[in-house]
Amino acid sequence: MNYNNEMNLSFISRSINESFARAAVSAFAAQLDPTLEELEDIKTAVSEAVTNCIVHAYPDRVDRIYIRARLFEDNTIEIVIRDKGVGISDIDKARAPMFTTGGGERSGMGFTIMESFMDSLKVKSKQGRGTTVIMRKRISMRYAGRIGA
Amino acid sequence: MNYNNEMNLSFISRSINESFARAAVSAFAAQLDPTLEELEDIKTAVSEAVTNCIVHAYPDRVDRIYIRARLFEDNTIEIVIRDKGVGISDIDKARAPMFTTGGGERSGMGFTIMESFMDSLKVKSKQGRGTTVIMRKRISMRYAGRIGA
Amino acid sequence: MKIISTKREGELKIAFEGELDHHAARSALSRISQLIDIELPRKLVLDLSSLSFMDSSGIAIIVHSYRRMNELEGSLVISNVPGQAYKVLSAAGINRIIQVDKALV
Amino acid sequence: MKIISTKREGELKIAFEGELDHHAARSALSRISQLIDIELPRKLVLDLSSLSFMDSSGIAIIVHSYRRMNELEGSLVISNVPGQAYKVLSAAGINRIIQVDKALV
Ligand SMILES: Nc1ncnc2c1ncn2[C@@H]1O[C@H](COP(=O)(O)OP(=O)(O)O)[C@@H](O)[C@H]1O
Ligand SMILES: Nc1ncnc2c1ncn2[C@@H]1O[C@H](COP(=O)(O)OP(=O)(O)O)[C@@H](O)[C@H]1O
Repeated sequence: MNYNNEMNLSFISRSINESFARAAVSAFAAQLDPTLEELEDIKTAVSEAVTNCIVHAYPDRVDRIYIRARLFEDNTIEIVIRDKGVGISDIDKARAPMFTTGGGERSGMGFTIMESFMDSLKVKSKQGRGTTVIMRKRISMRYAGRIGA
Repeated sequence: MNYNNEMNLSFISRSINESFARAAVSAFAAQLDPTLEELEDIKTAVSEAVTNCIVHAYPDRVDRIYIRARLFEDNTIEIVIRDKGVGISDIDKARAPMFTTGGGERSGMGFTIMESFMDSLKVKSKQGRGTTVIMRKRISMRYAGRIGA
Repeated sequence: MKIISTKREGELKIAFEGELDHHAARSALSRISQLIDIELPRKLVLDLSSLSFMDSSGIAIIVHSYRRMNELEGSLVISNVPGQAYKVLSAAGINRIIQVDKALV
Repeated sequence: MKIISTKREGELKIAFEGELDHHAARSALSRISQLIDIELPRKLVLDLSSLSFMDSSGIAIIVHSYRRMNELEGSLVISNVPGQAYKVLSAAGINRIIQVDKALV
């Protein structure tokens, strides 16, 4: 399907950027005229994925996190969040609720929340090469033809 | 000087992205704890530079606009806005108040506003290759050591 | 951005709501031109009180309205201008040519 | 994020204000642990009414508080939970283990 709009964002893996990443993606998603709840869902999912890059992908160093967001003709937003970190050896295990390698400071519910707040979640990873999370959410149509510029 | 934080953003040159660009840079600048007025100054300058890319750099096509923002140790934000568009043949003339090649829909005050809302403005351009605008603003220190993460 | 117009005894008031940038300016400009052409007011008031943001695209609209009101030998007032928009108009020197009334904070 | 604590007759109330994400969580966790250790409350109330955002980092904090209160044979209540945070807690099934009171809208 064709997309109407695209943005690419990258920033360094410092935790202070978690709120910046949420705000930036949310300002872009606003073009689809989402409800407040839809916007909060997107913010929450982005926060989980970005936190994972900071905590798990780059445990001992500061490196770059990449976000691409696209708005599609059917009012869907696709958000791709990518790192070049340690990677995930067993993705199914990682996606299971409560599984965490993060100790007491993490709940192991990040992927579960991304899944339940977005319509779809895809995770690709290669050990030592990095992880890519692809999320999509269709925004309810409240008026017709709002994206047109 | 060392910078504490950096983000890179790119998006396509559709006018609907003007407000997104303002919001994204402003969410990043918020890390320096600016006053509301300082934040509005930054938004205004970003809006002028991004509009110039959309209107002047890519008059007949949609192409990419690049923004890099950095936060420096002395509480300065540097914003670089770059296009690969038509370029500017005479930069001094272009920077003069009221000069515009945009007709009745533009005021010719874009560069003037960037200059007066930011502490410094540098413009580099090569005809047929594109334009780079570099702006800096020092944010007043209200408390000490707020950027530390 | 939203535009609300009201007419009373030769005075046309056009109020803006939201963000007036280049994206919003094109439709705003044609709407204002149309309103002036229909109403032919003696006095035009642009009410900026509900503008949360304005950049130089707003200046182009104001200058256009000024020229049009001069042709009609009428007057133009920019009223209730919020801080950010006022700073934009001042940086451009508009307040030296056109009556600009700052919003009371 | 801001943390405000009040103690009254064996009940310790800790209120959060702002955004509770991983960035805010580390200092919040050590602050809460400290407060519990000092006050040794019979009942701990985490008041989320002024949270504008919370992600799974908040769950880790709540689970930690729950374990600590179990050790002290006390109780834990999560109160005034705004919509977004409530959805996070529900997705994680926390409301099936710990008493979570939604904010009245
Ligand atoms: N970007 C990533 N890079 C490396 N490992 C990851 C990444 N994202 C998730 N993981 C792994 O998957 C596990 C589960 O992630 P998640 O469900 O988000 O919960 P949590 O972040 O609380 O551990 C993590 O503990 C980690 O081992
Ligand atoms: N990114 C750019 N690419 C090409 N030309 C530009 C660019 N930015 C500015 N210019 C030129 O400089 C002129 C003055 O710009 P500016 O002061 O921002 O006013 P305005 O945008 O209202 O014309 C423009 O009319 C245009 O000719």
